[in-house]
Amino acid sequence: MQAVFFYLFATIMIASAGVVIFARNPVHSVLFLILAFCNGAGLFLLAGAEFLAMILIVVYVGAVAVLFLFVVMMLDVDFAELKQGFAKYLPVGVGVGVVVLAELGFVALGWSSAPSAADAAANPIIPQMSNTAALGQILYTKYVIFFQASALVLLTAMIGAIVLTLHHKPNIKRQKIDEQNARTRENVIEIKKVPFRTGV
Amino acid sequence: MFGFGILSGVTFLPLVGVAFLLTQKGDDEASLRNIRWATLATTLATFALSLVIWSGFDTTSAAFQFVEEKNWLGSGLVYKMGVDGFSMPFVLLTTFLMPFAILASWDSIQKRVKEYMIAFLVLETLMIGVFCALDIVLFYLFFEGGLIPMFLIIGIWGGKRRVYASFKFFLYTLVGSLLMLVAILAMYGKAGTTDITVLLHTDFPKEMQTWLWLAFFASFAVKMPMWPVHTWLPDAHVEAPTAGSVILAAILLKMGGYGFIRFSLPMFPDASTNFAPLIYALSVIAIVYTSLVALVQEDIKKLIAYSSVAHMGFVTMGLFTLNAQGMQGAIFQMISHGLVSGALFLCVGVIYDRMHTREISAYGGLVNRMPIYAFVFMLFTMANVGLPGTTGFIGEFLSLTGAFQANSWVALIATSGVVLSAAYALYLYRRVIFGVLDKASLKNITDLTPREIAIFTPLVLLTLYYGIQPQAILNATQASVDNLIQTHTALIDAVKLAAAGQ
Amino acid sequence: MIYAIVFLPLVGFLIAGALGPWIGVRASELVTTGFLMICAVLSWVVFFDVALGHNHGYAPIIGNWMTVGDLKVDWALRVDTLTAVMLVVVNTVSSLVHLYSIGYMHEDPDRPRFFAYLSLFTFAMLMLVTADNLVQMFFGWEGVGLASYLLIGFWYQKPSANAAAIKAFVVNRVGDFGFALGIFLVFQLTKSLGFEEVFAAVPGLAGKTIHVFGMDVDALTLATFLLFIGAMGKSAQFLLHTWLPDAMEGPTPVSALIHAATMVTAGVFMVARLSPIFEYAPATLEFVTLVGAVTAIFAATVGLVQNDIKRVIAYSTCSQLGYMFVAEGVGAYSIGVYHLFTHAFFKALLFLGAGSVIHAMHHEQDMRNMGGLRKDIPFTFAMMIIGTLALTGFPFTAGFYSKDAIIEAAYAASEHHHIAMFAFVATVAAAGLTSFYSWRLVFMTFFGARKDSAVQTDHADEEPTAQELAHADADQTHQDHSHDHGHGHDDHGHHAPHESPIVMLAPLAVLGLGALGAGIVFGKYFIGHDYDEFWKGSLFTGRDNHIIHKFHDVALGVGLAPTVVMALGFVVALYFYVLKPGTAQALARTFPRLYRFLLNKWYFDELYDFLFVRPAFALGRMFWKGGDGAIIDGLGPDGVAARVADGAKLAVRLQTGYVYHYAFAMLIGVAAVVTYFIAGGLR
Amino acid sequence: MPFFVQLAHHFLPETILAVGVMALILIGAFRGERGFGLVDEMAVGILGLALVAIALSSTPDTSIFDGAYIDDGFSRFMKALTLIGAIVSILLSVDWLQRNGLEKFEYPVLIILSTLGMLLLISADNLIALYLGLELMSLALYVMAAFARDDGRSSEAGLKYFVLGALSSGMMLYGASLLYGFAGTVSFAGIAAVVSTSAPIGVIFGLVFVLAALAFKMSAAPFHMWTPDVYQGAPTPVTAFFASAAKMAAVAITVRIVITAFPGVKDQWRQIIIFIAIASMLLGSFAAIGQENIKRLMAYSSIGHMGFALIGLAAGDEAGVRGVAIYLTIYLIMTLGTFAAILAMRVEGRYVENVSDLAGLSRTNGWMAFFLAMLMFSLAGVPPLAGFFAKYYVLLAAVDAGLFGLAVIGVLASAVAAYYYLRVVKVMYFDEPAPAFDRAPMALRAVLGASTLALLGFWVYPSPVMDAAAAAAKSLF
Amino acid sequence: MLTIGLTHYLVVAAVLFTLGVAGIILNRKNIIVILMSVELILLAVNLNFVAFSQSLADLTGQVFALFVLTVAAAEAAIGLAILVTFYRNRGTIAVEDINSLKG
Repeated sequence: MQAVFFYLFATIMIASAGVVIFARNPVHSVLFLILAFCNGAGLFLLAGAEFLAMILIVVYVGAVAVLFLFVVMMLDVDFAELKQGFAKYLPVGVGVGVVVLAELGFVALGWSSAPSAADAAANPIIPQMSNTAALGQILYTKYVIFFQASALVLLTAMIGAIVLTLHHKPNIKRQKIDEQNARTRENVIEIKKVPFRTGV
Repeated sequence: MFGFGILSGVTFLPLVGVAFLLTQKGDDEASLRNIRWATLATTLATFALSLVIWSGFDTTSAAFQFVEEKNWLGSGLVYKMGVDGFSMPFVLLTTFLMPFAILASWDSIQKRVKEYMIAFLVLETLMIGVFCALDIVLFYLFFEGGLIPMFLIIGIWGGKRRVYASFKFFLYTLVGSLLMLVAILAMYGKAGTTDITVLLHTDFPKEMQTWLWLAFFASFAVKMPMWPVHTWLPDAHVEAPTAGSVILAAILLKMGGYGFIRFSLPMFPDASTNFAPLIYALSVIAIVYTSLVALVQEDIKKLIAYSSVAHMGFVTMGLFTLNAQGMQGAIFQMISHGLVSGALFLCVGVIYDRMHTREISAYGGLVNRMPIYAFVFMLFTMANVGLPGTTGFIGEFLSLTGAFQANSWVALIATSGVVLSAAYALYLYRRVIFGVLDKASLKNITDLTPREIAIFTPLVLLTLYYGIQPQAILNATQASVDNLIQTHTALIDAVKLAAAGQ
Repeated sequence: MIYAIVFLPLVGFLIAGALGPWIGVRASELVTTGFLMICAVLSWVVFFDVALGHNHGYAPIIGNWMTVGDLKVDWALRVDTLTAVMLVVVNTVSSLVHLYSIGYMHEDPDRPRFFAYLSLFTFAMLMLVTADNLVQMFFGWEGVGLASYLLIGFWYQKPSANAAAIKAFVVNRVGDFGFALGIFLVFQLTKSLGFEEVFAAVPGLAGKTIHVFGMDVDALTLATFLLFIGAMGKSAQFLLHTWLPDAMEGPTPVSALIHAATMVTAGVFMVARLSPIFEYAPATLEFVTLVGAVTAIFAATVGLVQNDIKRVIAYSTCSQLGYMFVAEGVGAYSIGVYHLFTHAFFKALLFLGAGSVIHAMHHEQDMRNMGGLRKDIPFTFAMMIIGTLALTGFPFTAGFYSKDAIIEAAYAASEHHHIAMFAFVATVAAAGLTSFYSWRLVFMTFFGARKDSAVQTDHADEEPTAQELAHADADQTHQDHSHDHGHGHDDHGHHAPHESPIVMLAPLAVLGLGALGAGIVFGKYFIGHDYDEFWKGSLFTGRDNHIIHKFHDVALGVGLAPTVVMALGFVVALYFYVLKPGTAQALARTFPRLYRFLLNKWYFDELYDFLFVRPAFALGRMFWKGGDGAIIDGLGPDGVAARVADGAKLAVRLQTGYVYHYAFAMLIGVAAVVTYFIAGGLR
Repeated sequence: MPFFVQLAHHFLPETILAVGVMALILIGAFRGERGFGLVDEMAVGILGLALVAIALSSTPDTSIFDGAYIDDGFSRFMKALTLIGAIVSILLSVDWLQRNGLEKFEYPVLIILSTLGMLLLISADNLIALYLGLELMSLALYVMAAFARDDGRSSEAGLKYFVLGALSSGMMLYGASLLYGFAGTVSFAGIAAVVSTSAPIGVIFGLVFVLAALAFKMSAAPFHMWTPDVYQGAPTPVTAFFASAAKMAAVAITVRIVITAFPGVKDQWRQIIIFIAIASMLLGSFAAIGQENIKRLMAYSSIGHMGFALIGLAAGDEAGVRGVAIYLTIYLIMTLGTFAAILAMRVEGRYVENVSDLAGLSRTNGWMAFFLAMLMFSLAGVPPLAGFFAKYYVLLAAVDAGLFGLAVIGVLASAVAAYYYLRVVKVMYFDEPAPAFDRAPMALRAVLGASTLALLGFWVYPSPVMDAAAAAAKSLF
Repeated sequence: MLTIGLTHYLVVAAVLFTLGVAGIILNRKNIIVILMSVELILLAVNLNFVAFSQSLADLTGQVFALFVLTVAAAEAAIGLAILVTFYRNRGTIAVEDINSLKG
């Protein structure tokens, strides 16, 4: 049963990853990226990482992928055609890719962890504890400094995104409520007496 | 003060002059005069100080004298200075020639005088440092550092192709020196110190010696310059201002020869013996080849530059004979060449200042209007040719005597150089000095000014004096040379014994 | 005293040279000439003391020159009979030439310089003859070379003079090349260069072979051979003779002093001085004989057809030097030196006489433009006759004794010595030729019709003058040879020939006396009964060398032979140039090739030009443009720079600006390293 | 050790920066556009405070946070360099930012955040810390590269840097996962313990991927390709920051990881380092020839210099690490000096950045020409300038370790490199003058002068640097 | 084959990683796809971590993956921000057009 799901998730994930890369329409790419993430989450579940699986769905699908989609829509890019010269480098590129893949596969297929690896485990999985609780336990004690650091990373991202994209455009009419409330009749309206037949 | 000795004093004295020059501002005549006189005074003071050292120098000892040592940089590097019979003459040569270089630039340098003088004074410090350093890295520091001021001197105050020449000069010598740097590091790795006095007594394994020797050779051969890595020299000489050529020919070239005596020969005796045939071959090729090339030059400075290469061939040949005559002759030849070629470049500078061309064909018949100049030029031409009674003869004769004992073929071919040198030198002299003065541009050329006469007089006298009484210099180097030969012979014998034992 | 002799000329040189412009022309002349007069007198004193008296000679050391390892060289003044002879020759002729020059050069503005040079030369020559070691000898050797160079090129405005000066110096340097190598070899063999030490070591080295130049050779043979090359250069022997005729570009007194009486005999002197070495090298002696004989006959043949009055005498000098070497080659050093001694007088006489003629003709040197001068300049004519008689060996003149002795010695030696026989034949033949061309000179100059020297002879339809040919190859860059030899020609061109002033004629008279009497007076000392007492061992002869005694005993026919051919030569010359003028031209037209061959001096200049001068320039150009320019710079700095520039272009081209290329490069980098390790791991 | 004690004793500089940056953000947020000047000055103060904290700390080498983080001599040395780089970069930037309308308070904030990342990176003692430090540093750098957001080239630089940086992060993570999977731990010490007994190809894979990513950060060939484009496109003060502080951190972590985590596979990583070093030196030497843009020239120059620094690492021993430390110190000085000069290249209010704009500088501004010339000679490694000593010590270590080939290639490459440094000198001294530069602000002149004097005088009194570097190297072994 | 072990995960991750890298190199269309490729790479990495975590019974891998996810989100935000800036300046995000800096 586990095997069936594994193969199912893995196949769909890889297939959709392929579509992400080769789709001509970037919107399709984003949508297939979401599909790939969902299947990845499935694989996480199979491997016993429930919390991560949920995070993947919530953060990635829910936030990151949607952000991608938003940007794609916003920028309204064309369906770019492949340009000339691409084919010329394709064989080389594919060749190198195949070599890398073969090497990675070679490593993966022949994988064996060091005998001492399991003993070296710093945070052994305790079967009695739920995945989420166990992670939380570590994250807020042992790795709290990393937790803080990742907070700084997110802060940086925020500042960065703001400084790059926030435009204070001049001459935009905004509602300034406090100013509006502060207006009094006296300093807004001036009554002038205009004599007849002389104009203002 | 700070425990520094007189050698540091003489080395860094020019920098005091630099400090003064830095305070000088303005381009008016008065400050230019100040700058010139201050520079001259500095060089003269340096010379005087070097004479003080000379007066306290014990010529009978082969040991290093006036040694001073300071901890520096850590990890075995020390600030160590000292002179022995090999370096003393070069220190004197340097300090002696600098005032002439300054005087030669008196009127001919009109733009950026302050920078020019600073460059020369810095160069002087670095040159003296090369000859005084007793730490091999310190040596390298001075050795390479000299490239900077010379690069600027050629590049800023040089002739038309100065950019090409300065780059060629800099990069050519840099490549060679960098290989030497690797070798220095390897020596440090082996010996655990960069102190020359210790390295002199370090036995390097045979295989290693070969590589070290080659690396040092790469540097010194370029600096000498030996054939076939000499081609930077004609360009550099031609483009450099007169004083630059003088210093280049008289002192910078000697650093290569000094390096051979200081490092290659005593530190790598096996390799030196094995590579001696290579040196011989390159030397004799240099002598014949460059003499022939000199014969067909159209540019006065280029001709003299090529003749320098040929003369340096005698030096390398003499050094590797490893006998008293050859080595003493080679050292003497270096000193002599320093005086003579320096003087020859000054001679060229005299007419260049007047005519602003170095083309041989632009001259002719100068003797008609410049008899004193003709005499001076003749004297140095003859010294260049190696006429007995001048310094040129002593060096050539001794190095050839030594070479003959080491390898008769080498001496045979090298001796043919005396015929060729006569040919090109006299051919040059005839085309420049003799003949009818029929070029309109030369009609009003004037003879030597008192300043120029003042420049040449000491050079003339020394060239003749040391030609007749060379012993003053030979004595200074004798103890060191004998010591080197003895050590070398003992080492080689030991190796032979070991080989026989196996 | 010897210090005075040697250094007074130096002082003279310094005074005239350095102070000339200030003290004036006259003072310079007087100082130098006066000093030389003193030297000459002192030289005779030394001669009487050392050579004729009982002083065995001395060699005071002035100081150390250089000491390097085993090599120790001192400045010393060696005085023995041989030196004394040379002192007399040098200083006598030199003082006379100084005196003569006062008259000869009186039109020249640069006289202080001239006299300075003359004194410098004399000093160098004296250093040479008083040398006590090979290096000091070399010092003098090169010094006279320098002075010769300066004096030949004295009229520096003449391109031909400059060319000749350089030629003289360079050809001499070729000889010095051998000399220097010889010195090196001697030092290697004996570890010494002082004469006494070397001579002492030589007997122990006899027959020893050494390995030099990749061969095993007899040590002393090679050493002497190399030294002799030096002598050949200085004494203008066959193959290295080419500079001497051209050296006639110098003022005539110079020719008399340097290129006849003194410097050119330095080679002869050197062989005599080194006789203790040469005696142990029989093979070299044979070579010396051969070279001498060939030179004697060769120079004589060329002398036959020359038209320049000085060149005729120059070739004659060359030929006579050959004689001297023949004598030394057969072991008769004293005869060689004796001929040197006598030759100095009559050859100087001839040159100074010729100078007087040239002076009279306002610097015309071509004999074809002369004629019938005997009435205009009778004293010069008389002196020239005396010189000619002495040169040709007319009985009881100086030349008669010395020259005949050489011929007889050659014959006497021919029983051991194959080459000596050839030398005998050659010298006899040369004697005949000498007689012919000497008288030809006299007849062409002093007899026949007067020619107007002001009108330049149109040479167009004649043979080219030797001078033109000589210079055509001397230097490619100077093809304009003016016939305007010397100074003042234009000013005085239309005056009639006139006799020279007394300062010029007095030296002629003195030399004439010598040319007549030197033979009779000194013969017995040099080569006769008083041989041993005279030389006092300053010349060395081996145990088996009896030539000095044997040559007296040759057959009468041999003794008469030179006189007979001399007479024959005179008759032929008389017939050709006086009795039946035009014969010579007819003969030349009959044998045009031979004539041209001789006129062009056997084409030696052309040959050397082809063999050495042009190739040297061509090689120089090739090495410069091809070797330095194309190969060394092309493969070295410039080539590397170009390759670096290519590399830079490539590196820049890789930097395309495309992100995917950059990413690809990273991937390749990783893949390459990984593949390297996998391949390594699989291996 | 209690957490707060650890923070106070061993994490003080980082704490100062973290707290400081919060404060700055608040100030900036409240003061808005006007906040730049104050924030800028405070940023310098905060960084300076951190530097002081490092200088004053003399605690023994300690691992904190459960072995995730280490405070040792090496880290202190490198952190000091990094902080100096950051401080000077800020000083250099003020004038430029104001003249280009970029005086936003986010700039110093980003610099501090990035610097904080660098400090984390330098002290990282496990893979997670490494990753977080690297990302904190990089994310801020990406933004800074694109900081001139109205300049297309700046955006392009940021984009390129980001894309390739993300790829390199991915690679590093992949390698890290393999290392973790093999060793069962992410701590360097743990990895070292496991790897010293056996090192299958998978570990080498992991190592290669990690090193590739680090090489990318320090811009060593063949992972350097972003460098010239980003250096050229990014705002010049940012480039200065890239070339100074960022490199310090990247090299530091590279040294730390190979020395402390992989001593067992020294032969393998040494080959990788040698490969990268040679590629960098050659590329840096060749590609810079003919560059007209001086920032681009400096980019290639920095690639070559990184190759040189790696020579010391290739030696893999204490002397080698000392060499690297000295090299980086001197390189930092040279880089800051050079960028000070580049930032001073302003003609009539317009910034220029071509080599030809320097023409004849020796006559229009003699001192600046002299300083820049000395910097160039130092970069070329000509003695007696400090650049020579930098090369000397790494070469010394390499030769001692028997890496002659590497040393020879290194010196030959530096000879080629000398050409383009000389070209700058040539343009300044030999050519006819171009229009003179405007008077540079005080800060630039001070930095330029001080760095040149430091380089010129290095050989007179080098021992502070030498001793500190030696101590730093010692702590790794 | 039917028991799913570590190797299976590793192979899947390797394929996904390669696809991600290929996406960066081969994609010529627009830069967003490249960003997505980066996300794929990070997914592959996380897969690795999780698989190792399971295999070694050690939570560290999951913690690491958690940080990767966090940082990746931040990275995506910044990447897109830079992308938008670029688009504003150039009006394109085609990969081929990002080459004004080169040489």
